[in-house]
Parts: sequence; C-alpha cells; structure tokens
Amino acid sequence: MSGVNIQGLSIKFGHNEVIKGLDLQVHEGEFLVLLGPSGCGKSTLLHSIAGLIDVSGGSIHIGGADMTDAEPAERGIGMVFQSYALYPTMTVERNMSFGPRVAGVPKAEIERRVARAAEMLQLTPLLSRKPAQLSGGQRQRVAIGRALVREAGVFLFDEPLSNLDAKLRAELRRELKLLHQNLGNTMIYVTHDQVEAMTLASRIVVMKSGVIQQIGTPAEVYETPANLFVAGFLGAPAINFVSAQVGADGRSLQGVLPLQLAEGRVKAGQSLVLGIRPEHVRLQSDGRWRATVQLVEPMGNHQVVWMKLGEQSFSVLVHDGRRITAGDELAFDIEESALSIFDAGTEQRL
Amino acid sequence: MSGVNIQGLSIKFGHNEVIKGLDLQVHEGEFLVLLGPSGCGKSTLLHSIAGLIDVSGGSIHIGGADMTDAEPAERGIGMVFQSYALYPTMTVERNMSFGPRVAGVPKAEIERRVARAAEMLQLTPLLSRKPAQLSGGQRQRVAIGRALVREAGVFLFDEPLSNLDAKLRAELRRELKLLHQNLGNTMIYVTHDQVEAMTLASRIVVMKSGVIQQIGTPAEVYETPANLFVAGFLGAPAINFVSAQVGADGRSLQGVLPLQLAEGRVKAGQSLVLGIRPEHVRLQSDGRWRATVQLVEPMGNHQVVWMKLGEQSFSVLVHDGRRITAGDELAFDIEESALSIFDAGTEQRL
Amino acid sequence: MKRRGLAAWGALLPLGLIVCVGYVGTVLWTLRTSVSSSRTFPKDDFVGLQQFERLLDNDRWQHAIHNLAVYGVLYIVAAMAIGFLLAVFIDQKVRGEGVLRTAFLYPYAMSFVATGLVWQWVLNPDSGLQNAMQQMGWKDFSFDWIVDQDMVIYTVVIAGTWQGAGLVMALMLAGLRGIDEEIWKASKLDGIPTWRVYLSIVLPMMAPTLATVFTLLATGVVKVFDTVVAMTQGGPGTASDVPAKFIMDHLFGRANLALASAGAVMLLLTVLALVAPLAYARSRQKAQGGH
Amino acid sequence: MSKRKATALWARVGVYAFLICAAAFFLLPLYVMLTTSFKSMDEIRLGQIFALPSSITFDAWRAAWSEACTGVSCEGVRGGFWNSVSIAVPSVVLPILLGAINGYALSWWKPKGSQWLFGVLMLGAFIPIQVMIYPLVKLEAAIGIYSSLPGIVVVHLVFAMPIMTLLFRNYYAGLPAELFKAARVDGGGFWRIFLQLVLPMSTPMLIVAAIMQITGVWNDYILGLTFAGRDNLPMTVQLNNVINTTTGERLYNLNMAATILTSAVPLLVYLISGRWFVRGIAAGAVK
Amino acid sequence: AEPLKAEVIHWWTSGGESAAAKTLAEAYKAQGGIWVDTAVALGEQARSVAINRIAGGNPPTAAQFNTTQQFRDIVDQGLLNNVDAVAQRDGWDKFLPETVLSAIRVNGHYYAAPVNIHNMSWFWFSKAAFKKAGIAEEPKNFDELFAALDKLKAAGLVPLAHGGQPWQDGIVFTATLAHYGGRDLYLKIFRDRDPKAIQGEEFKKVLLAFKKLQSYTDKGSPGRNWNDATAMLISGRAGVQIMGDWAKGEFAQAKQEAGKDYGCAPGFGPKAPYIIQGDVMVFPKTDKPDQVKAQQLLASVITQPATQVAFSIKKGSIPIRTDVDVSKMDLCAQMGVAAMKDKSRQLGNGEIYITPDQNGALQDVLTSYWNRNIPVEKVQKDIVSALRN
Ligand SMILES: Nc1ncnc2c1ncn2[C@@H]1O[C@H](COP(=O)(O)OP(=O)(O)OP(=O)(O)O)[C@@H](O)[C@H]1O
Ligand SMILES: Nc1ncnc2c1ncn2[C@@H]1O[C@H](COP(=O)(O)OP(=O)(O)OP(=O)(O)O)[C@@H](O)[C@H]1O
Ligand SMILES: [Mg+2]
Ligand SMILES: [Mg+2]
Repeated sequence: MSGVNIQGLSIKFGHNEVIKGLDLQVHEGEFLVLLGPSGCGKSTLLHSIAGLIDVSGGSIHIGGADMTDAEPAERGIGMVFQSYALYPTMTVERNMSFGPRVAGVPKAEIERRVARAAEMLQLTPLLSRKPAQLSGGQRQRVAIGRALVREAGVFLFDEPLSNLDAKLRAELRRELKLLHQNLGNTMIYVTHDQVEAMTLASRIVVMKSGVIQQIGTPAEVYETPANLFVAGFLGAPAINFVSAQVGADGRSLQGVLPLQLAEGRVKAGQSLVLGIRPEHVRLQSDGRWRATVQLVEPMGNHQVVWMKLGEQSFSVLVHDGRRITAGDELAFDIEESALSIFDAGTEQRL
Repeated sequence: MSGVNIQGLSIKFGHNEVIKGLDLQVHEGEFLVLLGPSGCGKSTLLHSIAGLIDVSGGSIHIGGADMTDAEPAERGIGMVFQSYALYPTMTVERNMSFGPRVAGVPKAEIERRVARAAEMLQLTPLLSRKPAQLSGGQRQRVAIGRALVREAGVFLFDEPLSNLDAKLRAELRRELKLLHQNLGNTMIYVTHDQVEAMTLASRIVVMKSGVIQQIGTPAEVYETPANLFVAGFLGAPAINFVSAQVGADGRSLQGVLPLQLAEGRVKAGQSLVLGIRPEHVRLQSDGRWRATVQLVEPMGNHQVVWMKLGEQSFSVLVHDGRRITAGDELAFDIEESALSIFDAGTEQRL
Repeated sequence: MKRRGLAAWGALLPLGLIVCVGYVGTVLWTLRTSVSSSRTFPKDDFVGLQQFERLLDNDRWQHAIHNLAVYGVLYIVAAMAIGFLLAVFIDQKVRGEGVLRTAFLYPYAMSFVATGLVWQWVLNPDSGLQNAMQQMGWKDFSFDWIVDQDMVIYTVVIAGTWQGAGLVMALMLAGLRGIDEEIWKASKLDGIPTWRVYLSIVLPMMAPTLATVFTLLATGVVKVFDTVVAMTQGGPGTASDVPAKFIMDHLFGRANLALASAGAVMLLLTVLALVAPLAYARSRQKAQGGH
Repeated sequence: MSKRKATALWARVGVYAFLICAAAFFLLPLYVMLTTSFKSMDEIRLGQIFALPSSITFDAWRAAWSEACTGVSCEGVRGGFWNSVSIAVPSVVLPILLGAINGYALSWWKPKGSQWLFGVLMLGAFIPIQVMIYPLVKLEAAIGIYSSLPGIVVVHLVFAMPIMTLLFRNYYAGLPAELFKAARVDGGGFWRIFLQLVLPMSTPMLIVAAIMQITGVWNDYILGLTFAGRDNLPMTVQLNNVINTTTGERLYNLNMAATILTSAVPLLVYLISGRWFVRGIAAGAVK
Repeated sequence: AEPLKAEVIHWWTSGGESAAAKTLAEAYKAQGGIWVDTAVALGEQARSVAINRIAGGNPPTAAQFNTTQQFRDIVDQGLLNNVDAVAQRDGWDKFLPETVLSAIRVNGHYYAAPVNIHNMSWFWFSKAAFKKAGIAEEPKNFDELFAALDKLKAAGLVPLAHGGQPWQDGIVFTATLAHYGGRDLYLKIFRDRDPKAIQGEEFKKVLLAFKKLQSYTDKGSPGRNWNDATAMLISGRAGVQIMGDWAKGEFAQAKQEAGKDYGCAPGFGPKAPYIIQGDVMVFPKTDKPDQVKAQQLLASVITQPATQVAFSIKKGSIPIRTDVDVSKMDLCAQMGVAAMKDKSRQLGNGEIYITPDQNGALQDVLTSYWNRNIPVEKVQKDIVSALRN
C-alpha cells in the first residue's frame, strides 16, 4: 500500500500547458476525489500518475520511491480509463483476467477474483461477450472490473460510474467504499457526481485549469470553500452569490442583502461577494427580506424555488411539500453562520 | 416537427431479443426521457428510431410517415451517440458543420449555428482542435454540438451530459430546456441522472429488459410508481421497501411497521410490500416507531440516516443540520398519504 | 434500405463490369480452351478431358504442385513472421525509420530478373556464400541448396521471402499504427510484457490486416513464376518447378494453349477446394449471429 | 532506477541490433549488385561476387542510362522513362481510387449480393495473369482500345482490382462502425461520406496501396509490352532488353546498373512514404 | 516516294545482336525503307507479342521467328503473307540450303525470309586449360573427348563447363546424338520419332554417353547461365563447353582469339553433321499495299549477300548462302561456311521436325535424366511418350 506524492508537476501538450506546477500529497489508504470542470486536467493528472504520458517537469513518488520515469507496470497501479480502452478482441472474462494471468497469478485465484468482480458489477451473464456486444454501461463496468482484479496498491478511477443508472451507481459506490475499507489501498477518483464525491472522499481536490484550488475534507470544501470558484463549483443547485459593499463602520453591508457582520472580519469600503447556499435560506413568514418567486422546480423529494432578488436570481431549497407558485411574494431569512464571504477582487475567502 | 410512433417494435442481436414488442407514442414537441438500468435497451431503441439498426419486427412512424425502412438521413433526426462517434480527422468545427453542410445549408447560416452551439457548449476556444486532442467531457460536448446544429425535428440524446461536471451540466440542462421550448422539436433523451429526468421530462418512460414498465409525468412516475421495479429504480437514496401482511380485518398490517390502511384497498391475508421514500419519514420525538441509527451520510445540504428496522436497513432524509450519530435510538413517523403499496406476488401497485 | 443498396451498387458497377467481363469471362474462356486441342491459337473443337488426363499423368505437373505446397506454406509463414517482426521493431520509434523501411522494401522494387541472378550467384556453392566462407577459413561451411534437388525449393523460399517481407512489413506497419493508443496504455498498466501485447492483443486486433496479407501472399504463391525462372529456371532438372512455370512454358514456348489452360483451371480448382470450406464456415458463423 | 535505465538501454540496443542484422541480410544482394555494377566485365568473370571492385568505373551506369543497345536503338533504359510515367500515373491513381470505393462499398454499405461479387473477384486473383492475356487482347481489340494508353490502363485496372479492393475492404472493416452511423444521421450520402470522412482516414492504406501499385505498374513488363502499343512501351521493356537474353552476351555490370536505375522511382516513393504512416488515425472517434 | 515503313519485332537485344540488327536496319534504309524497331528480349516473349498483336488486329510488318513447327501453325491459320514474288525474283531455290528451304516452304509457298544460320552444338576448348592438363591436341572424336575430359579432371580443373538449365542440357543432348549417335540415328529419333530406334541399343549408348558427360560438370553448374560457363573457359578454369556459335561473342568480349586462346569445332571429323537452326522473318497478313511492299523489300534486303555477311559477322552466325565472301569472318565461322558447302553434312535442329510441345516434353525428360539417377530404360520409354503427343 502506498501513498502518492506529486511535486511541481507540469505537463504540456505542444504549447498548451495543461498541468501547471502541481503539488499534491495523497496519503496511504486515502480516498482522494478529484473534482473540476471539464477539460481542467483531471484525466491528464491520472495518466501522468500512471506513467502513461511524459511529464515536462516535476516528480511523482509512489510508496516513497521516485516513479517519475518508471514503467506503468512497475507502479502498482490499477486504472479505469475514461474511454474504457477495453481489448476489443477479448471476451469480458479475458479482458478482466488478462492482466493477472500474465502476472502469473494462480488460475484459481484469478477465477475467484474475476467471479467476485463480475458479481459485484453484475456482469456474470456477460462474461463470454465481446466488448462490441455490450451496452455503454456494461462496457464501463468491464473497465472497472479489469482494474479491480489487479488488486493494486493505488487505484486510479476516471469517472468510473458516469454511464450507470442511479441505482447501480449507488450500489457500486457502496461496494467501492467497502472495498476500499477492506483493502486499504489508495484511491484517486475523478467524478462529476457530487454525491459520489461527498460520500466516498476522505479528501476532495478541486482543480481548475490545471491548478489546485482547494484540498480538504468534503465538509470543509463544501462549507468553507477557499474561493469563489470552489464555492460556485460545488453544490446543486449552485450557491447564490450576492455582491455587497462594507459600510463605513466596517461591519454593516450595503446591497440587496443588508447584514451586520462580526467586527474585524472585513474592512470598511471593501467590495465583497457573499455566498449563500440555497439550503441555508429559510422561507419563513417572519423573515427579514422579501422576494418574488420566479420559477419553481419540483425535484421529487424537494423543490427549488427561484426568486428575484434585486437584479439577480436567488435559489432556495424547500423540503416541505407546500405549494409555491411563480409570482408569490415570500419572506425569507438566511443562516448567517453558514455564510461565505469573499473578497470581490481576489475572489478569495475572507 | 414530428411525433414518433413506435408499434410492436422488436430487435434481436442474434438470439438475444433486446427490445420486445415495444409500443411507444412520442407526441410532437414532447420531451420524453428514457430511464432504465444499464443494458435494458435504451441505446438500442434510439438507434432503431434513427434507422441505424435493422428491426426484426414492428414499425416506426415519424411525423406520420412510415419510416421503418427509411434512410437515417431521411428521418429528420439529430442524434448524440453514447460513444460520441466523432469524425477523427475533422476539427471540432468541421465535426459540427458536417451535417448542415451536407444538407446544403447556406454558409453564413452554418457559421451562425456552429458559433451559437460552440458558445453554449463552451467549445469556442477548441473549434480548431481534432477530437484526439480533447478531454472526455469536451468530446461529449462536441457530440452534442453536432446534433444541435442539425436543428432537426426529432432529437435523440443518449446520455449527453454524463461526462460533464455538475455545474456545466446544470447550465446545459437549462439551455436544452430553453432550446426545446424555442424550437418545439421532439426530444427523446436517455439519462441516468434523475435530476435531469425530473427537470427536463414532459414524460418519463421507464424500461427494463426491453419492456416498458411505466410511462408518465415525472411526478406520476415518482409518486405513484406502477410496480416495485419503478419504485425502486427512481429516487436517491432509494425508496424503502417493507414487507407487510394484511390482518384478518383487511385493514391492519402486520410486520415491522404496523399500520392501518383505508378500507377496501387490500384483501385480508394479502402479502404486501410497502414503499416508503426516505423523505416521507420524519424523525420526531412523538413518532410512532423507534429504531437505531446504523450509519449517517452527510451530503452537504442534507444527510441520509440509515436505521435498522427489524432485519433491514431503512433510510431517512434529514434536512436540518442536527447532529445524529450511529447508535442513537430515534423515534420516527411516516406520511401515510405518500405510501406506495404493492402486491408482493405480482409486484404491481395496488 | 433499397436506396441505400442502389448507391452502393452504382459505385460497384465498374467492379461488377471488371469481374463479369475481365474475370468471369476469361475464366470461362480458359475453361473452354482447356477442353479443346488448341495449340498456338484457340481452336473450338472439343476433346473432352484429354488435357486434364495428360496433366494428371505428367510427373512434372505433380512435382510442381508438390513444390507449390511446400513453397506456399513456408513462404507465407516466413514472410508473415518476418514482415511482422520488422514492422514491430520499426514501430519502436527508431531513428532512420525511412531508411530502414526502404532497406526492407527495396527488393520489392527491383526486377527479379536481376535480383534472382544475384541470388543465384550468392547461393551458388562455387561463387557465393559457401565459397566466401570457406575462403575466410571456415572450411566446413557448406551451403549448396541451390544445386541440390531436394533443397532447391527452400532457396526459392529464401529469395521469395527476401522479396516479399518488405511489403508485408509495410502493410503490418499500417495496421499497427491504426491500433488505438489507449489500448497500449491499458495493457501497459496491466503490466503485460510488450511481446505479449503484440501477440495477444495487437495481433488479434489486426486480424483484417492479417487476412489481407495472407490473401496477398497466397495469390502470389499460386502465381509464383519470376522468382523460380530467374533463380533456377525450375532446376536442377525440374526440382524447383512450379505450376505457373509449367503453364507459362506451355502457353508460350511450347505453344500448347489447351494444356496451359487446363493447368490454370486445375490451379483454380485447387484454390477453390481450399477456400470454399472456409468461406462456408464463415458464412454459417455469420448466420448464427455474433460478428 | 539505474537498473531500469540499463534494461531500457539494453532493449534499445536489442532493437537496433535486430534491425541492423535484418537490414544487412536484406541489403546483401544490393551490395552484390552495386559492386558488380562498378566492376569491369573482366573482373566480373573472375566470379568473386563479394569482392570490392579493384577500380571503380561508372561506365556501366552511363551505358545503362543512355548508351546501351536494346535493339537497333542504343539509348539505354532512359528511352521508356516518360512512357512509364504516363502509364503509371493513371494506372496507379485509378485502381487505388476504385479499390477504395469498392472496399468502402463492400465493408460499410454491404449491398445485398455484393459478397458474391467480392468472392468471385478474390478467386480471380488466383489466375495467372498470362492466361488471361489472350482473351483480354481479343476483348480490347473488339472495343478498340488495344495497343493504346487507355488499353494498358484498363488492363492494369483489371489486374489490380482484387488486391486493391481487398486491401481497402479489410481496412475499412476495422474502423469504428459508429462513425458510419453518425455520418448517416448527418445525412451524408454514399459519396459524401466516402470523400469527406472515409478517404481522409485512409492515408496509411492509400500509401500501402500506392507502394504496391506503383511497384507493380512500374515493374510491369509483360502487360506493357502486350497492351501499351509500340509508342507507349514502358521503361521495363528496355530494361528487359538490356538484361534478358538467351544467347546474347550478358554484361552483368550493365544489367545491375540498369536494374537499379529503373527501380529508382518506386524506391523514391518508399523513401518519402514514411510520413504518411500515421499513428492512431481514428483516435478520439469513439469512447 | 514515301519511304517504306516496316515495323519489325525481333529479339536481338543484347550488344552483339543489336549491332547485327542494325546492319539489317541500315541495309533496309539504304534501299528505300524505314526500319521501325520493336525489340523484345527473349524469343518466347517476342513471338508471343507478335502473335498477340496479330490477334489484336495490330500486326507488325515483320517479325522474327524460328523455323519450328509453331511457324507452321500460324501459316495454317492463314495469318502470314507469303513472299513468293521475292523468292522467285531472287531465285531463293538456287542458293538456299535444302534444310532451310524445306523449313520456310509450306505447300509450295514461301512464308518466311531466312536471316541466318546458327549451329547450336559447337564444341569449345580452352587452350589454357588444355595446357594445364597436358593435352596436346584437341579431341577428334567422342572417345578422345572423354579422354581429354578425364585428363582435365585429373588436373583438378572443371572438365566440362556447363550451365544446368534445361535448354542447355538439350544442347548437350543434341550434340551427343548427332556426333556420337550419328546422322541416321538423329533423323530416326527426331524426324521419324521411331519408337524402335528410341528403345534401341544404339540410342541407349547415346543416352549413357550423355549422362556420362554430366559427371564431368562441377557442382555449381545447375542454374548457371551459359556465359558464366564460357567465362570458366576464358579464365582457364574449365576445359570444354558444348554451346552454340554465339559463344564466340563471349570470347570476343574477353579479347580472346579463335585458334590462339580457344578452339572450336562444329563436330568431329570432316563428315560430322552440321546442325542448322535458323532465324527467319515472317510477314503477318496485311492488305495495305504499302505494307506488302515493305514486306517484300525487307525479304529481299535480308537475303542479299552483303547484308548476310555484315549481319553474320556481328551476330556470330553464318550466312544462309554459301556464295559469299568469307574472308572477313572469323576462323570458326569460316569452318561453318565450309561445312555448309557439303550438303550431306547439313542436318536440321530437332525443333524443325517436332512440335514445340514435343520438344518441351523431350527437354523435360532429358533434364530430369541429366540431373537425377533414372534408369536409362525408363528414359527411353519416357522419350517415346514425350514424342508421341
Ligand atoms: N452487438 C450486440 N450483440 C449482442 N448483444 C448486444 C449487442 N449490442 C448490445 N447488446 C445487448 O443489448 C442490450 C441493450 O443494449 P443497449 O446498448 O441498448 O443498452 P442501454 O440501455 O443503452 O444500456 P446503457 O445504459 O448501459 O448504455 C444489452 O444487454 C447489451 O448487452
Ligand atoms: N493530445 C492533446 N493535445 C492537446 N491538448 C490536449 C490533448 N489532450 C488533452 N488536451 C487538453 O488538455 C486539457 C485537459 O484534458 P483532460 O483530459 O485532462 O481533462 P479532464 O479534466 O479529464 O476533462 P473531462 O472532465 O472533460 O474528462 C483539456 O483542455 C484538453 O483539451
Ligand atoms: Mg477526463
Ligand atoms: Mg446505452
């Protein structure tokens, strides 16, 4: 079992620097989730950890040893490719068993591993099919299976559940978590699903354009985002941003949401952006502010209410089944303790 | 603009019948979402509507005309493939403009459409790249763009947003909805994301193993699932199923959740399965039942509490930030009006 | 569906014409000629299967067919193996790829009339390799296959492979470069040794290329002629004779069109007998589903 | 780490060692040809084929190119050069194009019954071409193109068809089928898909096909001789007149020089073809 | 008047042959024609081109051919113009050897103009090798030949330089049959194809002698070109070669002189048969008056004495007529012309009597026999069936 230590990593495609001097320490046995917008370099980072692309600078240590130039096979890594990369001429069973077979794992052991992975991934009836005869989600599961049977020290998962239905995804999420708990290997996991990120991660890394924005536990990243980008990136529906100006007293805020802050947090005259998550807004008749409902999105177990606050939209999460319709004027209040405050210029958290 | 009318459709791969006598009427201008577990035949259905695979039985009418054997190009469809199928030798721009160019759309118009789609999909800086130089999510967006510029009467989208981050996904979801409202074309949309399904669909079709289980509005499907499968398939966290036996009086239920039902709904001695969505369980000190907490999953804006009820796990959605830890014994109650009742034998809703 | 077929058939029209007129036509003509008594010119009399009887009676023909089998198997195996190896090694991002590729391919560009002569010299025990080695002090070195009745066909294999392996390499190289890079990455991660990747993953993925190469070589084998003529003239004696040389001898020098046609027909029938079961098996497999 | 580098180095050494050994084997006959071409006939008669020439003379090369007698005229092999070019250009381009179209139609569109056409064609590839010459002469005479440039081009087309078609058919069969589907949804017709999608993806095969076809046509002798007509005789006719004889004397130095000179064009093509052997032409197409 | 254009297909493509062809072209030009040259290497090839062009309706004016049975085939098909007019005017009957006449005359018509005469079974001796082996005189009969070969062998030289290609094996056979078996047996075999003679004791002796010659060849002989064998004589590595008169060209190339550096003999003794093989020109059928005129002019030019001498000097053959000035010709050629003067020595090459097919089948049998150990009786039987078809 081994941690991964990345220092000053930079990767270029031609002139396009995709990873820019990235430092990252993944602890042994950690479940690290990579989050970031499409094209920010997550897959590239995984590929470089696996040794599949040449780095243009920096170093990668795995389990304490410098692996910057090591062969992928030497790194003790299992990986699920975003594009699956299944062996098209082999059956599902062969796809999964090929690696261990070559590695000389005893036959019985291979069979056991494949059977277990297939069972877990619900692939058992498909073991003798070729990839071309599978549906998208089935292919993805084969890709997961192929990585799992390797029982490597470090697993790299690149959006492994993106093409699965919610139910299966939930099951596999649980299985992966169990697996991780049992084996104790290091996991680096790319996902776009925030539920996945929240439930699986011991820490979350948020990236943007090849640069790490914040590293922290799910709660830290969600509740105390380091900057505007992280705040806006996490959470669905997204956090509400409201501009505000600090008054002369250095406490009271001017703008559409006048508030009083604790002393010393901000400077007089400073331009701020307030981040308010929709679930921290309460619709209550004695609320301090009022706004008009623009749109209501029913979501099954909750509804999202979009209100007009000044010039901008403001979303509120409502959990009770009360009927709200567009045009209603409602009073609301916010939980000030959960408020995030950012400097409008540097976009950093204050 | 055109509706799609499918009758008695069946499709076989070798001996494997993937679609089994399927009837489906998609109204003009409707936004139909296909849901179903991995491998149930969603992609196959889309491909057959597009005319890309030979059907072994049944008919497909588009806009009133029999299109069962028509060329794909004649059907007036735009499609996003689950596997993207980008033209590898063409730039992003050419990938998108190929269709309209073939159709002889004037140059200026093509440019306008491509520019608009690229803008919407945030692809503008990538227009001159080849697919091999794109990230997974970028490729997926090109695939969407290629379909959009066709401005066809029927759009077939096969998990078009699966590889995008939540933020972009939310934006695109909104854009697609707007687009649909403006153009009024028919959409058939496969997704595994229930939020997508709920927010976009005018109707949802739930499939299983090539057979339609239920068709209805999102609310119908979510609140009154036609059978156990549909109930279990929708909702995250999943619905709780509890077995029960109707007592001799034909009203009172025996089992871990003793309840009284309205008269006439069930027969004495009948075996039932009760479906209770986690959000319909309230933790309240005066609750009728008690159970021990097994596991708490914090989800950012809510938490999922897993409790032990008899032998099985039972999930509860908790929206306030109260601290709950494993081992607590809590009282709860359920909203009986939202209860789904199924026959344990036929698995159908009662 | 119907329109779809129409466009494709339209495009296949020239091919259809070529097949019907060029191939079916000439095959029928050859068939007709083979049952006549034509000499320098085709005659339209009918002599039954007389030519075929003579053919089957002919030692030289029998021997030629036997040689063809030996040559065919060895040549195809050797050319494919060497061609594949060369392609694999050239594909290792080596320097001077262009020069190496040309070095392996140039034999294919040279008229075999001259290169065959060079091979004849090189293999000749008096002037060639054997002599050179013995002069260099390697007294026991002996390599005189080309003058040996039983071994001469193997020298034809050597020269044929030398000539054909380059082309195989080019084809294989094109096939290799078509393999998705991601597959390579996946197999690297799986820790599969390179040779094993080639053998178990790349080679199966190149099945269409292999089929092309095989067919190409097989047609070359059946028609092999220049190589033998330039190197051995079918000798010593008729030891390295091949059917095409037999046919050509009768077509031109011996002015026996009918017998030559009968030879061609026999050759074609042999191929058909080898190919038909294969094609049948494949079509059955397809009909039963799967791909 | 250093051990790793060492093994990598050894692997590298192994690769080059293999390639160099193989190249040596392949180049041995060329060495003999070259040294022979620089020797005088007196020296050649000594039968020391591996010996370096005692004194290098370019006479044979000069003679081969422009002086050797090949009948009444004494122009060396250069005489037919432009004829060869004018035969080669259409006889290379047309079969490749037609082969690509056929392969594409056969592998992607698969019209009903086309597999039979292909089967017969492939069988035809096994007929020795010499057998087909006489009926083809009659045929071309009947339609009036015998002994002309179109006549030889058509013959090359006929004989190239099996291999060219096979080459492209199998190549296209290996491309992701989803692309075809996408193109059809995009409304591309047969030709549009071919020209704009398929052809650009064909470069490696186009190059292989070009290598084969240029070599075949450029080196062809018997067909050119029979079908091209007296005014279009290709270079190889001169080459064969230089090097082939039963009872005439043989000037080996001249033969070798003439042979190498004649193959210069295909050799040049081989040398420059490399940059089109591109890697991963379909990369990024499908997941 | 317009010069008469004549396109001629021929296979005189090597250096000496080209020079010879040029003498024809020049002579033709001098007499008012234009020679359009279509040279195609190798007889078989050139003949098949000519035949294909005739079949395709695009015949040349004239084409080189051999006086074999195949020639009779195309005559029978009515594909040739005759040159009776020229033959009568120039009086071919008077100066052409009977063997040649009978070859070109079919049903009383002359269908070809003879160009030259080759003898394909000369014996060549290397003086240097003979000296090394201590042989004082060139052999005068077959027994002496064997004795000389033995001595050469003893001296560690290659006794018989031979190129092991079927047609060369055939030449050795022809020479053995004519000079060891004799004229009568030769005709019985080739002309009469007499099974009794073939199965007879006399012929068996010929076959054994033929096979014995094989034992004097070196190990590297199979597949060798004839000129490589000649080179062995030139360099003194080998003593004897049996080959056609064109071998002179190789000696000349190496600046060796007949009588001084090498010896030649068309056979043994003053009565030895002289085997005739002729190149001829045939004239494909045409109605165009210009072409017919060109054909007749060509036929006439070719057979004129001056053309004949000029041609033969370059070609290494001998003229078709004996009424010519031989002083400019080399020693061997003079020997040939002298032999030709004696009508009783003239003997046709085998191909004149049998069809190419039979000839080929015979060659197959002989080359197998030469290269393998086959009982001579079986060979006799095989020859019977080869010549029967
Ligand atoms: N070529 C084929 N041969 C045999 N079976 C196939 C073939 N293609 C698909 N299938 C099977 O058909 C079923 C339906 O496939 P389809 O791709 O329609 O599923 P899907 O609903 O789109 O699944 P997913 O959500 O995983 O993409 C699957 O079980 C799959 O294994
Ligand atoms: N071969 C290449 N040449 C040039 N640019 C490339 C190449 N491959 C990737 N890129 C670019 O590098 C950036 C990072 O790509 P990467 O695949 O790592 O993104 P990602 O974070 O995995 O995105 P996604 O979530 O969409 O998969 C992208 O902007 C992409 O366009
Ligand atoms: Mg990615
Ligand atoms: Mg699918």
